[in-house]
Amino acid sequence: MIVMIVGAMLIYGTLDMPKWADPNAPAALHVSPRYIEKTLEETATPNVVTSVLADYRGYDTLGETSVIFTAGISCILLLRKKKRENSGGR
Amino acid sequence: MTELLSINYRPLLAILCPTIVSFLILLSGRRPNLRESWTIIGSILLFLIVLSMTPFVLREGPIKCSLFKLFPGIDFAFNVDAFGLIFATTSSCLWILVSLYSIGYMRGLEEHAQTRYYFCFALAILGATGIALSANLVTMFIFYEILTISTYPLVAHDETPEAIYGGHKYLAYLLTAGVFFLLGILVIYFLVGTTDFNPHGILKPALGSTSRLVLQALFFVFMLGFMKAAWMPVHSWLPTAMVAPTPVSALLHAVAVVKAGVFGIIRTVCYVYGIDLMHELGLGLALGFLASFTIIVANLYAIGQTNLKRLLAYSTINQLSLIILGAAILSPMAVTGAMIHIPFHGFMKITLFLCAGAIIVATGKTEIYQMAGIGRQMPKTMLAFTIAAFGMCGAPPVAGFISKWHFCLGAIQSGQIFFLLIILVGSLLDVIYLFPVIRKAFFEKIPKIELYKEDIEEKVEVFGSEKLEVVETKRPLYLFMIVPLSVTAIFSLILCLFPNTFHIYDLAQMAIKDIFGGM
Amino acid sequence: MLDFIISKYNYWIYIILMMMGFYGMIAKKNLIKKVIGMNIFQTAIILYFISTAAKKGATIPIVEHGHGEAVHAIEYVNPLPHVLMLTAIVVMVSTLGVALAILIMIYRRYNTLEEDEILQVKGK
Amino acid sequence: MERIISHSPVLIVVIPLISAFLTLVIGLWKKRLCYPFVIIALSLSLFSCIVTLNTVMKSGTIHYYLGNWDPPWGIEYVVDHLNALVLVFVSFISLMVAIYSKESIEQEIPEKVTFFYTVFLLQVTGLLGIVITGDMFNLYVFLEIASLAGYALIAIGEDGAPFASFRYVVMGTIGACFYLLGVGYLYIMTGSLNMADLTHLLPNLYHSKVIMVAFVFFIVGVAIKMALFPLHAWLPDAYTHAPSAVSALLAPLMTKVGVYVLIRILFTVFRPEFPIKILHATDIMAWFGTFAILFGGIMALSQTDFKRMLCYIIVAEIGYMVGGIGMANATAIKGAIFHIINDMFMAACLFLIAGIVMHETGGHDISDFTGMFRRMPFTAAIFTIGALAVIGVPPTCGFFSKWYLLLGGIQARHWGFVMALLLCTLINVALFFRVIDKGLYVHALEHKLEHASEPKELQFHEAPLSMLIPGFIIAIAIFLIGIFNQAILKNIIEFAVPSGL
Repeated sequence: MIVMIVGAMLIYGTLDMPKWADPNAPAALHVSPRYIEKTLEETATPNVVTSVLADYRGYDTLGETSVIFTAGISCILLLRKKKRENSGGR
Repeated sequence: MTELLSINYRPLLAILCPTIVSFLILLSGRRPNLRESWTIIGSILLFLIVLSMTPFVLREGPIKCSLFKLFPGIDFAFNVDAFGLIFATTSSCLWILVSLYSIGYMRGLEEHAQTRYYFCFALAILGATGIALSANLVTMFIFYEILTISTYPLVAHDETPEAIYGGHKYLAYLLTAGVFFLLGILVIYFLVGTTDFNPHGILKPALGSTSRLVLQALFFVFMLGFMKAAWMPVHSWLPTAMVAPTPVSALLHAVAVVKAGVFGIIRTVCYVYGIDLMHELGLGLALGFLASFTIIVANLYAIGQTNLKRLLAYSTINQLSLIILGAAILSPMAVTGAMIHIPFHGFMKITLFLCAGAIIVATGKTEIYQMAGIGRQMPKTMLAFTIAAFGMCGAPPVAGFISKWHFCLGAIQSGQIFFLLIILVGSLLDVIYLFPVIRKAFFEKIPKIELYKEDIEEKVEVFGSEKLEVVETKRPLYLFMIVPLSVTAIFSLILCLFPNTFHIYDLAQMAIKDIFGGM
Repeated sequence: MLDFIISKYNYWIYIILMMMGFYGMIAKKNLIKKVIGMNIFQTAIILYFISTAAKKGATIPIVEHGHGEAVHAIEYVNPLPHVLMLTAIVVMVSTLGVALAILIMIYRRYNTLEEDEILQVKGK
Repeated sequence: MERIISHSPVLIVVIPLISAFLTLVIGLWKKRLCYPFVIIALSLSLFSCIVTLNTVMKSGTIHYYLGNWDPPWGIEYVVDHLNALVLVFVSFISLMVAIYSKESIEQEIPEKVTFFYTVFLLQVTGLLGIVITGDMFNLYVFLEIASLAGYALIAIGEDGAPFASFRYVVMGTIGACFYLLGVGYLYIMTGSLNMADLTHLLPNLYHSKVIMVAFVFFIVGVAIKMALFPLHAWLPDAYTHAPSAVSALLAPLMTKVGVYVLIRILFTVFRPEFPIKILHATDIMAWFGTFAILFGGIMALSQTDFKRMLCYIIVAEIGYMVGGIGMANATAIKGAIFHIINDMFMAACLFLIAGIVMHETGGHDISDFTGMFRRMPFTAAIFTIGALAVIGVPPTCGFFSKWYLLLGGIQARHWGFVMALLLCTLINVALFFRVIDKGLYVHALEHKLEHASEPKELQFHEAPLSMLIPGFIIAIAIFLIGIFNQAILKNIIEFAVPSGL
């Protein structure tokens, strides 16, 4: 029921969206051209994805790394105790 | 330092005094003598501070002292005017006496948690003083809440299920009242942008923008906010709260808490709404009927009581409504009466309560029917009781006479004969329920069986005295109790002969002049 | 009409995918299935983002021209959503990891991964 | 020094992040050094928050471009009055909880101290990052850091914790994904991820269906994160079973940061007229707030577990804030922002107490408070202050924000909200005096126990200082914020209220 409502809303939202793969969609026009056109000049990296990932939005990537780190530490934090108990018990 | 002592900071000092004392009490909890001497010193100091402001206020008008801003247009401010001083003087003066008395009472009964008791007591006085001196509704609300919360542990002091029930009831009523009060303040702030007290009222400008009905409804929101005044039908917390130790009932439920309620009502009537607006909205009449209803019904209830303290509680309800009625009549004389009845009734009622407490400590008796012949056991106590009871009924030469006289004159002045009748009938009913107690105490003999079987045995245990004689001066501890209650009784007399003691009458006159202007 | 459908179909597909995941998360009683639903749900969002990047006739965003030549944005797909999704995938994996770690803890404690049974054990 | 100050915004986030890595290293080397190191790191972070706030108050909003890329291409940090204020208090509360956590962690999870502190710092990093960033996607990343750390921290709690935490994972992921979807919908229509940029781009698109759907997803996503009724179901379980230091960190901060994000999206990303005039979303929020207050209050009444009761109180408090935002006038929003801060302090205070009681008695039922005033008078005093603040007794800070919320409610003529607030005040009275009674009246109990000839220890048994001091500081802060509320409101919150209301 909730699923249906949410789905209907999402579809309703798509009605006003630009056509798929439209080169003139706003998403393609506002920010991204600069990435593509200036990437060589500004970052000397032909792969635009890399340049954005590591340079323009490098801070997101730092965040991403911390997420992985968090997850890793969390797993240790969660699973460590039992192991020790088990090994102690054996 | 000298600046701190200047007159402008006097109200601040008055607030700080009980605050500091309360913490000193808390710190010296392990040493009862030190703890209690803090209480006494603090109370005397507070009384002196309050008293020292009186000549200045009489000479040069209100002392204003603003500390910091609470909200735009509302400061945390004190404004010591004549009316506030009456209340402050009353409560601080009685604090001294009740502190002395508490020492006797609490030690006499070997009560537990005495540190908590004195701590909360000092905080309650802080609340009462703050209410008296505050300059606007919000400041008043703050102290009002302090008073409510700090008295809660006092009411439930015994920690028996009944006491805790009484405490809960007390808290439920009064905090609900606080919520209404807050709502009223908010609406007023929303309507006129200020909550400062003004002798001519502050709500006048709102009449243009809102309908009369809103203001009338607002008034009743305020009345609900002042449930502390125990008007009927929201009175029932007061008799229940009588489970508290007697000094608490005496100070808080005959003086500080309930008087804070009527004080608030008079403040609202005269300083927020203003006499003109009250007339215009016809609220005086409505309030008057409410008070009249309470007077009559409370008196009828009182007649049916057998527990002395509960009887006194209903008597309080009735007298409080008398004060409200005085304010509701809206004539200068009647409002004067209302104002001076606050201290007068305070002194008389506290005498009655202190006597009741002394009886409990000395004999353990709480019911009226047990009290036959007690006048011979405790002649001084019962003499004080009699004086105060006369005062309640409005008989000269006790203080109650003066204020009742003013009420009656006020009612005649404004031509409201109905209210005059109510006052007279009320006094008559006072006689009906108070005099049997006196008669029982002095003129009835103690039933022999009871005397030999129960009373004497108990007395042997508790007081080491075998004969049923004067018990009130047997132990030095009782001096702490007898002295205060004699003092209050004497004051009740003095206040009649010289109503201007502590400038109370002058202050009232001055407040009236402010409120009524040229009338 | 057909044009309309064609122009939107991949958005709709992602919605269908997402709703499957969402249903799995809400309605399934098995905790592992919930996690799987969660993953489908997240993947759908990735699909959505990536579709926003597409441009007709464009190629992957790796600049082929040498230095000095002008680069036209129209020739390459939008790189930004790709970047975002790289981050999002990592986040997703981390979430999955933590979720699985918690599941292991639950399993150790209750010896089951059925929600009903766990609630029964807890109720006791 | 000048240069450090100019970089203070980024230091706020980077300090805890770097020290999280370092904590792990230090912890593996010497376990004991972890705790002082965490304290130092958080103090530094707090210090840079204060420096930032100071700069903002002197010279207005700070824009900090990470990596020197201009927005909207790079990521920027925007610190205005609103988030500078929230930052200071978030870092302050974290520091307090960190100081406090020592004893309780050593008691509850002794063998994992190092990892605990690492995740703790990451949690703080996430929270601070959410607040400081000016980029929609960056916010999502930090949201996930905070959430992941939160899931893990909750799961290490007592018996029911992993299951509660799993529910939180499911709900939290839905919330985060909805948020991400909202970002995607905005992106497809505007092509930008920068908040300031979006503010300029969006007004032309206000009537687009995509934007409307995006808005709804933002709201729902954030509402899950901040546990707005009826999406609160994960909260009581999760915070009840979490270790006490964790619930003291998460309960005050996580939900409040959610409210902050809500304000940001509602009034910065979108202009105020969009949610208010075009969608009328605020009206709906006002009612949700009202119901949240009532529901939270009533549910809290029926709890016997103290922590659980606090959780439902938080649900109600969130209702205050959302309702205040829903009033959509300057007064109420001022109240809502002020209440964010106040509620941080009140909730922190009460959860600290819950932790102390648990530390001393081993449980967190209301019955564990028996005789508290006798056994641990200082704890009891702090508790009383916190309770009075939640009830809204002046001069504690709770009264003042309630005042603004009520005044705003009256201005908006939204009597339902006003009544709910007043009623909830009374419910809180009932709630807390039930606990205070338990703590206060021991003599009757002693009496009973004497008869049962089962003497119970009611001796002086105070908590360790490292737990008491943060409690004291917070309790004093509750008073100070109340008394100096005008200073805070005049100098900071006035500017934080969105223009155009």
